[in-house]
Amino acid sequence: MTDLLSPPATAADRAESAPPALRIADLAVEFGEGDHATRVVDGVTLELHAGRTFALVGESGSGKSITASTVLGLLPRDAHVVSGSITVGGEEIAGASEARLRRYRGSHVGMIFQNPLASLDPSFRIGSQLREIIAHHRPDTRRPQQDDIALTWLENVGITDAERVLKSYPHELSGGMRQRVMIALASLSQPAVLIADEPTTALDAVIQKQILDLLQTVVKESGGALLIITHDFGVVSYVADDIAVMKDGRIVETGERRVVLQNPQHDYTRTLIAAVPGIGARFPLEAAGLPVRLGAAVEAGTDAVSPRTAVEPADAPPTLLRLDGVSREFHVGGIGTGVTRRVFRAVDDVSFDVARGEVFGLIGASGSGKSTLARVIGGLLPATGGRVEFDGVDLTAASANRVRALRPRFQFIFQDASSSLNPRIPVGEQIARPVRRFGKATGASEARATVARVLDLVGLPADYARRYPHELSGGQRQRIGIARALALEPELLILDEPTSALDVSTQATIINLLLDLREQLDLTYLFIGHNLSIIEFVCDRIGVLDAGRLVDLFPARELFSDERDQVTRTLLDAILPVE
Amino acid sequence: DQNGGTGEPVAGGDFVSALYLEPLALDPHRQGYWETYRVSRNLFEGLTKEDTSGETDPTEILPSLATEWSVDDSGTVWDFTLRDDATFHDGTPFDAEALDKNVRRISDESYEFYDEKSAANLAVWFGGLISGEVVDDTHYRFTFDKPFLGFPRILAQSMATLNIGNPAVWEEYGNDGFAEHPDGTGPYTFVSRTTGDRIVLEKNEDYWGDEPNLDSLTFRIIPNNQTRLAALLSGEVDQISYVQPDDVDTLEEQGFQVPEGTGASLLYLSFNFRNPDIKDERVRQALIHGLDREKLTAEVYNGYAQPQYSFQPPGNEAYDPEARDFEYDPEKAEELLAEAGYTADKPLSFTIVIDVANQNAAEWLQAQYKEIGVETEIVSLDRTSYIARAYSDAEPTDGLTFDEYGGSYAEWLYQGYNGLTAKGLDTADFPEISAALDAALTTDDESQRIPLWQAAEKLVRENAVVIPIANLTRYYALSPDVEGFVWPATNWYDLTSVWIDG
Amino acid sequence: MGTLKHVLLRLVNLVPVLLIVSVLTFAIGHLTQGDPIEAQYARTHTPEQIEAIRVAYGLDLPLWEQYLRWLRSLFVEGGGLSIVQNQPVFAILWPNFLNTLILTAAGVVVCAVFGILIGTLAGTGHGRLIDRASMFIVQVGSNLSVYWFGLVLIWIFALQLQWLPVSGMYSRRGGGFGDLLLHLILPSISAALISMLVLARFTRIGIIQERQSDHFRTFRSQGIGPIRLYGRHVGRNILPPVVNIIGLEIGTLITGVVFVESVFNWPGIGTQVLNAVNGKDYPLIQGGVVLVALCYLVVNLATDVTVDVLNPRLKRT
Amino acid sequence: MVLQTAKGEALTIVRGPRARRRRSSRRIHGQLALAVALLVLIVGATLLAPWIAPHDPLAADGALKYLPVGSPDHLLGTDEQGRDILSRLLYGGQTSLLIAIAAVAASTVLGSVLALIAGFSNDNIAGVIMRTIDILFAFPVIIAAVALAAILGPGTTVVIAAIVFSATPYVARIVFAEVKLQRGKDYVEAALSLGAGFWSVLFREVLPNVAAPIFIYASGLVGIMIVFSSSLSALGIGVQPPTPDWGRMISEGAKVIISGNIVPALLPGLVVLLVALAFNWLGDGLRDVLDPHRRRIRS
Ligand SMILES: Nc1ncnc2c1ncn2[C@@H]1O[C@H](COP(=O)(O)OP(=O)(O)OP(=O)(O)O)[C@@H](O)[C@H]1O
Ligand SMILES: Nc1ncnc2c1ncn2[C@@H]1O[C@H](COP(=O)(O)OP(=O)(O)OP(=O)(O)O)[C@@H](O)[C@H]1O
Ligand SMILES: [Mg+2]
Ligand SMILES: [Mg+2]
Ligand code: NI
Repeated sequence: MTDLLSPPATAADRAESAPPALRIADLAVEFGEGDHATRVVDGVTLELHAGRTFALVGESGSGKSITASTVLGLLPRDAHVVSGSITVGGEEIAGASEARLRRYRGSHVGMIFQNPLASLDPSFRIGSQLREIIAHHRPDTRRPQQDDIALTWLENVGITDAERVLKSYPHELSGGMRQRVMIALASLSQPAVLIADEPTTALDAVIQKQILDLLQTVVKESGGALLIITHDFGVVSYVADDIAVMKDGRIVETGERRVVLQNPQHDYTRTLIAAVPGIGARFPLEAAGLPVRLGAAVEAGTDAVSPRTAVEPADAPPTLLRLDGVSREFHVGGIGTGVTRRVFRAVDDVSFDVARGEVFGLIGASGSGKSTLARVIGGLLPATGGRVEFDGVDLTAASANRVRALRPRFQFIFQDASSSLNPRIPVGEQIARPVRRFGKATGASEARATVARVLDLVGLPADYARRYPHELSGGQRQRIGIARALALEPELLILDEPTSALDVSTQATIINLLLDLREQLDLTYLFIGHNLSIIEFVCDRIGVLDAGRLVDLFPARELFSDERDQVTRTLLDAILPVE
Repeated sequence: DQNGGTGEPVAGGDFVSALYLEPLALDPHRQGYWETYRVSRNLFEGLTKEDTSGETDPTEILPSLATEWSVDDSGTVWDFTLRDDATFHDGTPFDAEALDKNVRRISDESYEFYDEKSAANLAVWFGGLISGEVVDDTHYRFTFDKPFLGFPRILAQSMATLNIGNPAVWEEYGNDGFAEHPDGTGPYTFVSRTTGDRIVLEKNEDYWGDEPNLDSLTFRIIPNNQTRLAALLSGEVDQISYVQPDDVDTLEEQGFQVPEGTGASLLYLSFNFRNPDIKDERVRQALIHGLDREKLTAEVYNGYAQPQYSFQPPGNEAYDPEARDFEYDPEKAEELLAEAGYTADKPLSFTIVIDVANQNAAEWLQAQYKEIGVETEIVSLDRTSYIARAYSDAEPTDGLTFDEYGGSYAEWLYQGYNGLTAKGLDTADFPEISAALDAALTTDDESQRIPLWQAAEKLVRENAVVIPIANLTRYYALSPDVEGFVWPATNWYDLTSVWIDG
Repeated sequence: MGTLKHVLLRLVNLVPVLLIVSVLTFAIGHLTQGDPIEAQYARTHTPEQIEAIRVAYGLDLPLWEQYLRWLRSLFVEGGGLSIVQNQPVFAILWPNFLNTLILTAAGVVVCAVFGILIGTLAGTGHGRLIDRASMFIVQVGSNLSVYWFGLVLIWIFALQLQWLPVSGMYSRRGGGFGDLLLHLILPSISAALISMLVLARFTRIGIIQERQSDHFRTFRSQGIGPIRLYGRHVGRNILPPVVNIIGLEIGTLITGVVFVESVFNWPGIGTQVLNAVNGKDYPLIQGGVVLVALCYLVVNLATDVTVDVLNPRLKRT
Repeated sequence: MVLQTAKGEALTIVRGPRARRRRSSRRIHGQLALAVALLVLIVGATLLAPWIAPHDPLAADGALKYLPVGSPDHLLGTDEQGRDILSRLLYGGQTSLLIAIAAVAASTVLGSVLALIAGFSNDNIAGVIMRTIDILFAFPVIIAAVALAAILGPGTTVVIAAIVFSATPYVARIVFAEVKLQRGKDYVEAALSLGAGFWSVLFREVLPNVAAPIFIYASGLVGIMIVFSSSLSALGIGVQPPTPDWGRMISEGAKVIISGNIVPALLPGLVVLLVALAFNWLGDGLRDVLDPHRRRIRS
């Protein structure tokens, strides 16, 4: 292991003296076999050194996650390593036996998986799962000690009511909480190499920062290295020392962060960097009378429409969506759960209007009730109080058939794209079904054409229609979700963190697409997100939720105004600037 | 010597017999089925009994609880002298008073323990009882409304007859409770019963007659033929009843005893008189002519059965081994059918209804009748549905059903013939049979009794109202070390003389 | 609703369910042809005499009256008198019922132990020889006729090898727990055969699915060894379906053990009911069905509740 | 410092798991092919029985009982009535296969539909459905079978009805458990938000997700149910004689096992086993076909 006390050496020195903490060389991974084989990782080589943080960025679906899971021999069943070498602390572990790999797992190399929601065992309380891991790595500890360690680590990842969380089952926690538990679980053994696959996508800015600090502390303390896979250039700027850019299974560019970011060599890297939204990026564009679009897409020149200001109508647009004192309560606890039964208010008396053609942003800390509110609006969860009016119709009171008839007019894009897709149906069919159901396409071929068109809109090739959800990367699934909603050409689109799983260039494409569509079709969006730059960029007005209540509501322009609520300001302060 | 026994009887030992049917209630007046009687005769006795030593065929009637009996000239008044040394298992002596309570239980509605169920069961023979009187402690008199010369033999039967139970028991436990505490005068006393499993009896130390050899008798109920066989082969039981013809060779090869004999029983085919085709006597005759019973017994029963031509079974006091109905003659059969108007284009056709146990025979029969141009269809049913269909709900297309029964008493003919009425036989269609049966049943001339029954049987035969087919000749199997077992010409056997060697 | 309330509701539900079962049994028994008196007397008695016996047994009453009489007898007269045996139905059935429970319990043990064992071997060795071999055994086994299989077992183990007894629960001079166990071996294996293999299949599939799950991967990525992975995580997560299948199989064992009882002459309720069916002994059939149904329903309820309790996610609305 | 791709460096070639997997995948296809081939062969042979059977399946000859397998004129020997076992097997398949397939199909469809509806209805409807199923379940099979025989009259329909009666609740409970697992899933919610109606969610969204277990279960039932029909035959509720039928052959053959004549029951048992195996493989194969995880992307 690297000696913490030794003075920082140059990269070249290190390469000669100590073996790298992790070294992947010429790795190739394929899915399937024979003629059907698809190579998803191709000749990837990278090296992690103690005390440094390595960021792996790149296109969604470029093979980042696959590369990461190869390290510990945790590839999906139908994938296999074709060739390559993987050394940890100088020892070769590619092709090692399970028993040998097991000695490295967790203790030498820790891994935080991309989809944290299903990564905890649903049958055990959090406390029990954490204790198991603690006991495994530190067999000398007794239960009270283990509880202490678990509590400490939950607090480390910013969970305030750690006592309760320890007693909860995974499904009783919000997505962000589960992600943080997963981070605690993987970090508490303080491995020499920590691989974090998009560890903060589901988190708000405040927690995100805290987590990133934590991850770095962990590897610093263990004298190890951090490999972070991310789409967020704010994150890259904040933590990374080195960076590699992946596309189509290959590393197209790599080097020290500053060098690569400031002087990108490869075209793709340049496109990527151009697509990064910075805070306040919108206003110069507006001022210059340019269409409000992100990065590369602007250069490519969407033949879009006139500047945005032109579309803004003079008089107040009609209201499309009206929320009036909406509340949603959950019963939690009860017999058999070990927790006393109580009522929990996830959404508390929220009222606001959204005008036709408007983009309404909804932000707030993780667990503040954004998704719940969105689901209430989308008619997926009945409200326990208040009214939701869509185009004058009270959805909370309307009959099921009435609501169904309205369905094509308001659509929902789920936060967790993976589970909202039917695993047994090809994605194309999943897009086509509602299209045919609501008569948006008459024949089968017309439906196929629609599918191809919307896939193209979200930047996926038409033949992906035949794939099943599990054959897609996280970002690709997210895009299918978007395509499926768009295909219905709804008037109101509720987007629950639609781009958090996407790389910045794809994100840019999607955002620009949404903006184009809005202008062409006069769509209305309710946009939920954590990424404040994106929110500011696309939204006209922004609402801030805190513990289920709407605490702030303002035009996007006034994001930094002094009148902002304390909650909003905390979020703003945590924004990670992009270099 | 069919028992292969040479040594002297040995006292002691526990004997296990496997029955193929669950016996009914152990109540002397409510019993039915031979398997019940094979158990209960060890507990209860009648006034008379049949000779089970195998020496006589038909069996002789011997004294049991009565030492002698006589009938008056009218044939209606029977006097019995009772033994004075018999006691019930609980120690109460058997006397005319006890007998009287037995009689009143089944015939006297004024008796507190008059039992409707028993009365109905015994009505066949005791319906004509006018009175039963206690003459003195050891003498008892029955008076019937008509001459009833067959009475002593009827008294030695298993069901619908008057075996003697201990009145103290039903007076204490009630009529329904008797079966839980069966108590009689027999050589064994009741120990326990688990329905579906076993009945255990043990030696009655105070038995009035010859002391039995065996200490205890266990009757296990093993309805599955294969399991029963396996239980014998493995030594779990010493004896089984209802040996399957297919298993005889196996048993003998392994040294088990499968004594040869003829019980007083008969397999027969009953006609369904509700079928208009069958009503035609020529059709019935043709169906008898068309049946080769030699071949049937050889092929279906592996030769372990005797062809039967008379409705009185072997072992019956009125059985005539020479009796023949219509001999096997397929041409004659075809002729008769042609006469009755059946041709190759329009053949006689009907259904053979069987319960699942007789499938082989039915299939054989189907092939046989095909040879005389008769088309048959087989309907094979579970037992319940079979009984329902065979006895009360016959379809008009049903032709034949399989039955098995018989008794050693001549009066069986009357019962058997009555049984046919359940199949639509109208006794009015055969007045001369009814007359002949009546004459035999109520004759007051002892010397004419058997000839009269035989004459009646001849009429039954000639009118072709039933087709007797076979009598099984291998019915019981015993393990090699059982000695002294005799298969008499009746449907049960006596265990008091049996012993286990070694 | 909470779990407790739920259990209570289900318990209350038992009443109408049992009532329907009883009406059905009664209706089926009485609406189909034939009756016990005929079965017993048809060959010896004239129709008039038979009718007289029927009256003596109360079989001439209107159906509804017979039903009500019977319903009452369930509570006050031990299920009424068996027509054939002339004894209170439950007095006859109770010992048989206990015997069936003994056989069922043994069957469940065999089923659970071997089913889970085979399923685990196959599931953990998924795709390997052991998987294929176990699944082949499962497929062969589940397609054997219990009847045939039982007889073959008898032929081999009782007759040829003479290791085990053929039939019943006790030997001649029987008694003793060891004797009972010996008698239980063959019947319980036969009884459990199919259930065991069903369980093996589900266990296997459960394990395979769990192995592909994200949380399995999580703990694997932490270096947790296979014993803990399977023993704790996979085990706990497949527990609900396994319990569900076991419960289901207990139910089928209770209601369907009749063929095994017949082959091994196990004096259980199945044989008893079959006998009653053959003799059309209504009170006995009805009593048997009600007893078996009650037992099944209780097992079923217990299974459902257990599965619910095992599922931390379950929140009823 | 990160190295660029350095080809030819200590490369570890990992082969083991891949080779195994490839074999297993080929095995799956082989298995499916074998299953189909077997079924075609068996079904074909039974359909062609009138032409290819060497003897009349009903022709009994008392002189030729229990001929051993391999006898010159009777390849598979003769049964307890001296009938040719091979011919009986050939003819017997017609009834047995019809019964098993029809009954299993009916109970699978019925059970699955009930379970799907129960799984996605409100508590009351689900309660009624599941309690009805409990009633069917709680009823001892033989009683039901005897009653059905009494109501419908003996014959093939009773066997089918009895199988449906006993298998439907079983299928329903198993499918219900599967459906319950699907109930809370997000894709169901997504489908609802895309305007899918109740039936559409049930049959177009949920059904594909429970189809695999249903297939496996149903295919496993085929053999079990032929065997079950043999138990019914032993009770006298079954295919009517003289029609040959595998179930009846097994139950009749079982009557002579203890006396050492194992063949007459063994042969039909083996044929049923073969059919059952073929259906099992077919079920597994279908499962694999249905399982997107096993599908290869056609590029
Ligand atoms: N089971 C599978 N079968 C076939 N292809 C797969 C499978 N799983 C993933 N892939 C493909 O492998 C490629 C790499 O996937 P991977 O998950 O590594 O992407 P990623 O770089 O992590 O993307 P994202 O940023 O969207 O998470 C993708 O193109 C994906 O479609
Ligand atoms: N079905 C449920 N039962 C009980 N509590 C729930 C349920 N669904 C959500 N909650 C709780 O409601 C609160 C709000 O959850 P919600 O998913 O709306 O948060 P969010 O703002 O979308 O968070 P994130 O940014 O992490 O997605 C959380 O505390 C969560 O634990
Ligand atoms: Mg990824
Ligand atoms: Mg959310
Ligand atoms: Ni509740």
